[in-house]
Amino acid sequence: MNTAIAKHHTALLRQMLRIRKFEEICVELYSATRIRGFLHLYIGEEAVAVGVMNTLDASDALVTTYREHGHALARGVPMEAVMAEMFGRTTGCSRGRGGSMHLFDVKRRLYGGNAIVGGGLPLATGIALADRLRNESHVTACFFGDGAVAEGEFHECMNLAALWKLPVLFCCENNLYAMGTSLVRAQAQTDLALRASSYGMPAWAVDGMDVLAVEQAAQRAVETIRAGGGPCFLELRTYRFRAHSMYDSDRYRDKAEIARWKERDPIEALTVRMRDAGELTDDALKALHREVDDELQRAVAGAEAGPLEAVEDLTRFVYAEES
Amino acid sequence: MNTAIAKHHTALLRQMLRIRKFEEICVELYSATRIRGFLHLYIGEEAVAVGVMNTLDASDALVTTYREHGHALARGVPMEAVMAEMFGRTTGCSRGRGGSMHLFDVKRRLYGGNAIVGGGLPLATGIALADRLRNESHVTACFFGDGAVAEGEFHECMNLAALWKLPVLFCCENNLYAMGTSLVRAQAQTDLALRASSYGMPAWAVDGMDVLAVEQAAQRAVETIRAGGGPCFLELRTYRFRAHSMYDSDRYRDKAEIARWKERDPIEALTVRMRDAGELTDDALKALHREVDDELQRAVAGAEAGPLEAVEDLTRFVYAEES
Amino acid sequence: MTTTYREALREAIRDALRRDERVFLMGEDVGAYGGCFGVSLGLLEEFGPDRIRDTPLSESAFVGAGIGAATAGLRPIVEIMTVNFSLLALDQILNNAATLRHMSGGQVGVPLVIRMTTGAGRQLAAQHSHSLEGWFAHIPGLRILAPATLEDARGMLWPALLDPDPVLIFEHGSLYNLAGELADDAGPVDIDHAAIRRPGADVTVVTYGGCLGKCLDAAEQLAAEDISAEVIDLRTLRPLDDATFVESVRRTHRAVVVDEGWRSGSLSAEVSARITEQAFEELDAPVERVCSAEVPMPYAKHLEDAALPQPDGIVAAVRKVVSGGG
Amino acid sequence: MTTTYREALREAIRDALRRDERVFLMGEDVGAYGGCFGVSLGLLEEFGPDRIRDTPLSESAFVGAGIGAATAGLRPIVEIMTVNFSLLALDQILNNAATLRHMSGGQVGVPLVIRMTTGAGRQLAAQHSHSLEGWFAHIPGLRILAPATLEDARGMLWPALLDPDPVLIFEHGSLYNLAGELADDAGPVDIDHAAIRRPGADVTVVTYGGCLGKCLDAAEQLAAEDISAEVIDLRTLRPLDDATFVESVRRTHRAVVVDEGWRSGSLSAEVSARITEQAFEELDAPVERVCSAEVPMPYAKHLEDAALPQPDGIVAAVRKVVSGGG
Ligand SMILES: Cc1ncc(C[n+]2csc(CCOP(=O)(O)OP(=O)(O)O)c2C)c(N)n1
Ligand SMILES: Cc1ncc(C[n+]2csc(CCOP(=O)(O)OP(=O)(O)O)c2C)c(N)n1
Ligand SMILES: [Mg+2]
Ligand SMILES: [Mg+2]
Repeated sequence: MNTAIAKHHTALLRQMLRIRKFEEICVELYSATRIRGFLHLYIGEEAVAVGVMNTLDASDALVTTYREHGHALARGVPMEAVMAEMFGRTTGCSRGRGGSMHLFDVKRRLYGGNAIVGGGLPLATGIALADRLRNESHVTACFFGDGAVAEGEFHECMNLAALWKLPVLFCCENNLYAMGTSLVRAQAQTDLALRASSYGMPAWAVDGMDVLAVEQAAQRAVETIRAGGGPCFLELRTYRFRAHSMYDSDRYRDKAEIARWKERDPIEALTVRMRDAGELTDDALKALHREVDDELQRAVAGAEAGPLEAVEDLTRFVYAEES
Repeated sequence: MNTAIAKHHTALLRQMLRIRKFEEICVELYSATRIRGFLHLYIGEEAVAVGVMNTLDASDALVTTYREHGHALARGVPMEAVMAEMFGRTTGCSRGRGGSMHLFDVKRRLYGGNAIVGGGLPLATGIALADRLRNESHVTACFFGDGAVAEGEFHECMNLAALWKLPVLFCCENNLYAMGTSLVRAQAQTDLALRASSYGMPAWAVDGMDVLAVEQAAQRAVETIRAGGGPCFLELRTYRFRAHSMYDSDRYRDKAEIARWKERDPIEALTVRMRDAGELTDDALKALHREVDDELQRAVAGAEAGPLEAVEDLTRFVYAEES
Repeated sequence: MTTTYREALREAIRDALRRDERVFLMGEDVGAYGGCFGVSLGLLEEFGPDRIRDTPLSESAFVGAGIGAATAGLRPIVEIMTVNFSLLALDQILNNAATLRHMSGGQVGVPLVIRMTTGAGRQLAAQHSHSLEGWFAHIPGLRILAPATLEDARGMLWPALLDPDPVLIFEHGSLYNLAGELADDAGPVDIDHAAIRRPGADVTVVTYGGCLGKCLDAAEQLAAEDISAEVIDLRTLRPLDDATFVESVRRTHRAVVVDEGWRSGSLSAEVSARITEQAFEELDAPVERVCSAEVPMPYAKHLEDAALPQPDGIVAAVRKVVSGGG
Repeated sequence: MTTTYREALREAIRDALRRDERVFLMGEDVGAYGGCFGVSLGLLEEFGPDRIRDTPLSESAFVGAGIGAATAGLRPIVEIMTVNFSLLALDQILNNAATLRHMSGGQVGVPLVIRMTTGAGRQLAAQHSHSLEGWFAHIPGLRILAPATLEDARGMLWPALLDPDPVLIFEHGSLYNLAGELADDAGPVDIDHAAIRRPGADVTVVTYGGCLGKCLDAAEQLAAEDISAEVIDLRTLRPLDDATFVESVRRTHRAVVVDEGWRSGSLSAEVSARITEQAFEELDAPVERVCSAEVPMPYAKHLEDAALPQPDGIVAAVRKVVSGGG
């Protein structure tokens, strides 16, 4: 057993567990109507956020979608700030104005949580353009779903980023469905990496259930980008274990298909691998769970105790305030 | 000499000449401020419209752009109706409401003249969808420029048409420029046929200065489509000999480049070929010119004599009228 | 028959699909998913994938395809999941659907119906809470409908499909679960006129869509104070039936307009301007407006509630115009 | 110094590029072509392709990229060739530029300037003649400017770039060739207030942008009839400086609003509603509006002229309010 590797794997496992458990609590809180709005769960897809995020520097930027609890947590946004956002508190990472779909943390260069499918791609392209114009070597990672590939904005941004050789890492989370629409019913050509490479940028598909594979692919892409090679595209093949949102009765997917994918649970997979390599004892795993549970408990308690914005302040943050 | 072939070539030549001479007169009329608005000339690109149109049936549909005098004339819209439109007369093919950029003739299934780059593609897709749903074997030919390929609507429509196997013939008139922006400065990947094939549809590039090559390629595409093979894409490599519009001083193109392309004038090329094959005598050519000149003269005179809409009728055709 | 707004909409679609084979429904998740708000549940099974057509996430293309199919003789019902995404199709709606007839000198008609959900109230935050129906009502060439009752949910679609021009139907998201009685033979309704939903003598409250219920609540409260409010449901936002509300104001001499759009430039401004233009001499007080605060919708519930028109605010506005004037 | 509106805009851009290295200009044909209306002619040679950045035909992407670059600390000037194509970027403008600050609880600012040509009058027909600046003024989070004079063409850009929020500048297509004198040291102007372009006592004419000249012509004609019209140029369409026009109406007791937008739901309705709300007791006649006919713009010149506000119509409306009231 290589201790450095074991430590690294443990860190990945911890991140995935934090996301998984955070969302499991969210489901409870939502069912109890303590948090509201739309709630899109990332359960099953944790390896994607964790694997990619681990390859980014603190000065790299991040743009994501409404299904972004995992990205925010993996990026280092404190769990309590994310949870407080769900509770609509001023201590939330978007001050309670954004909710689950709009997690922001500009200090960590997290530019949101965008709830218009495809809407984050131009933003990411522009952030990368700014970095390029200032001769900074940051990467902007942009997450979006397979559904976004059909949108015109996807096309325009792929071309723009490739044409201008902008430092964008396009991370397409291909979970095979856009709400109830499966990829084969949405795309004439379902090999999304192939599609991306038609813009003249390096693109490859990755097993999104294997956090180490994701990490390795992202590492390679980030290096290419940082070296000035222009944008890269990763098609991360994954699956959401839950319905699209809390409103979805999930009638459009085959139970057997869901079961098959659950066998490939990324957390399970890494756990087994670490056990097999002697990197994880039962006790260590238990301790990890306890640690995450503690963090969660504190987060929920802290979040719920957070203050609500005064109603008089309703129209703040429409325009900048005098400084 | 094969008489049938000679006749066919003569017909193609006549169509190209009609378009060329029509537009040369337009330039004069525009300079004399007798016609106004935007005027986009097709001079140099005549082989594209004539070659494609010749393969369509009367029941096939057509959607085009603001650079569409050639398409309208080749489609059979009477020259006087097109000219009257430029003069803003009620005898114009769009009753003087549309002008140069919006030539319509629904009897001939010409659904306009669309002046939003890319804006005609969804229309064409929808017309084809209607034909498909009614089990009709018509083809919808959709013309657009190389510039349109960068627009999101291009992408969405390529995917939709391919996904639903709609009978659309996408005709991309690649004249290497979108206004002052050359293709290499607009597209990360300049092989547009290759780009189109990434949607999983047959796509090929054609010499757009050779009317016979265009015709042959279009024929093959139309047959594929009519046989239920779904959409096809033709990249028609051509060049506009004039500026983008009458407002353009054409500073962004190299004079030598323009001269090189002019050597490949499609009308010249066919003329030479026919002469070489003994299909065209000097007298016949002169007669052809005279014939077209006569048609033009009648068209201008007739157009200018057409009535203007009564000002009281300004708000007609916003909504349907009681019938 | 007890039914819901959602079911009434579904019944209207089913009825149209049965009556006219040129009709089909197209949009994101209208088929396998049953519609993101469940409106089209079961229709795929009944009518098949050609007529209940799931689309990729390509708002501009499928709205434009609806326009094309309509010009070519079909009668598409295009569903845009919510008004928030309609911006992606606005070029097609404004530059094609609304202009083709005119540009072609009357040759091309676009007999298309576009349905979409509108409005706030479910904590969906800034990108999912727009009320832009009044904004769309600015565009010549379109007809804009806002069903606020079960009858209208059931009855507006068929006349919309008969309309030779494009019609946009805005369904307020808070109404889908609205339940009530609907006549068994409920069918097409008039789509030209506003309706007086509650007659009254002291003040005219003009509203539509998701705010109708709030206005009726406010009218109820006001009745307890002996203020008799007439509540008018515009129903059709373009062309505006100003005759109905102006006639009412001539009787009541006072008006309050209630509109979920952001105040500046909302439909309420047009209604206010028309009342003043046409009934200036009969007005005892300036027209008041109750609208949404000018803020992208915040997520937190108490802030969202504060941003939207509420019965209390409507009551206060009515009290103001009633006490204000002669 | 004699100059044109076009040159004044160019000088403003050049000045901004020199003053602040974070500023760059991006849009279709702003570089090699010199701008589709020649505004940026010569700037590519002076500042190079990084700062005078030609884009592909991808309105949504490059407007969105401008938003992204602004959030990341640059100061982009994005040119959309004309307002007619801005619909393709409306999702980015409304759902991102206008909401990011709010959704993020104040963390993200979008110090972006978007310039575009607006308006009709050159026989460009239904898809190339929109006047949608008043429509954009409905959106909270944006500032909307409409320079109607050489001073404003020269002076609005710099304060717009200093604004920490997104600013849209609408340049009327008929103004580019407007020529006149501009002070050699002309520089930044105030972008918060409306301006009285011609003082008067009998009626307040409120307008902006491409209609200002027509209103001044009308005022001149009216002076010959001894009617003294005060002409107010709104300049900033959002936030509306209602104090200036309401104060004027309190003096003149009559108002006419002139707006190139289609009448229903145009900015003129908001101006009319605000005047009535704030100066009802002082109004001697209902506010009149002179707007564009509700028709997609026809190509034929005589029809286009008839569709647009013209001095004669303005004169007639003023006569009506002046003769109408007490
Ligand atoms: C432009 C737009 N259209 C429709 C929606 C509604 N919607 C929200 S999520 C979603 C599915 C997106 O699927 P995908 O991109 O694959 O992401 P996933 O949810 O699978 O992570 C849809 C249709 C939206 N938010 N934005
Ligand atoms: C959406 C949109 N953006 C910009 C314009 C302005 N414009 C008109 S034609 C044109 C160039 C189009 O080039 P291309 O598609 O190659 O066609 P071509 O003119 O070369 O035939 C541009 C930018 C427009 N009409 N529509
Ligand atoms: Mg997906
Ligand atoms: Mg071109």
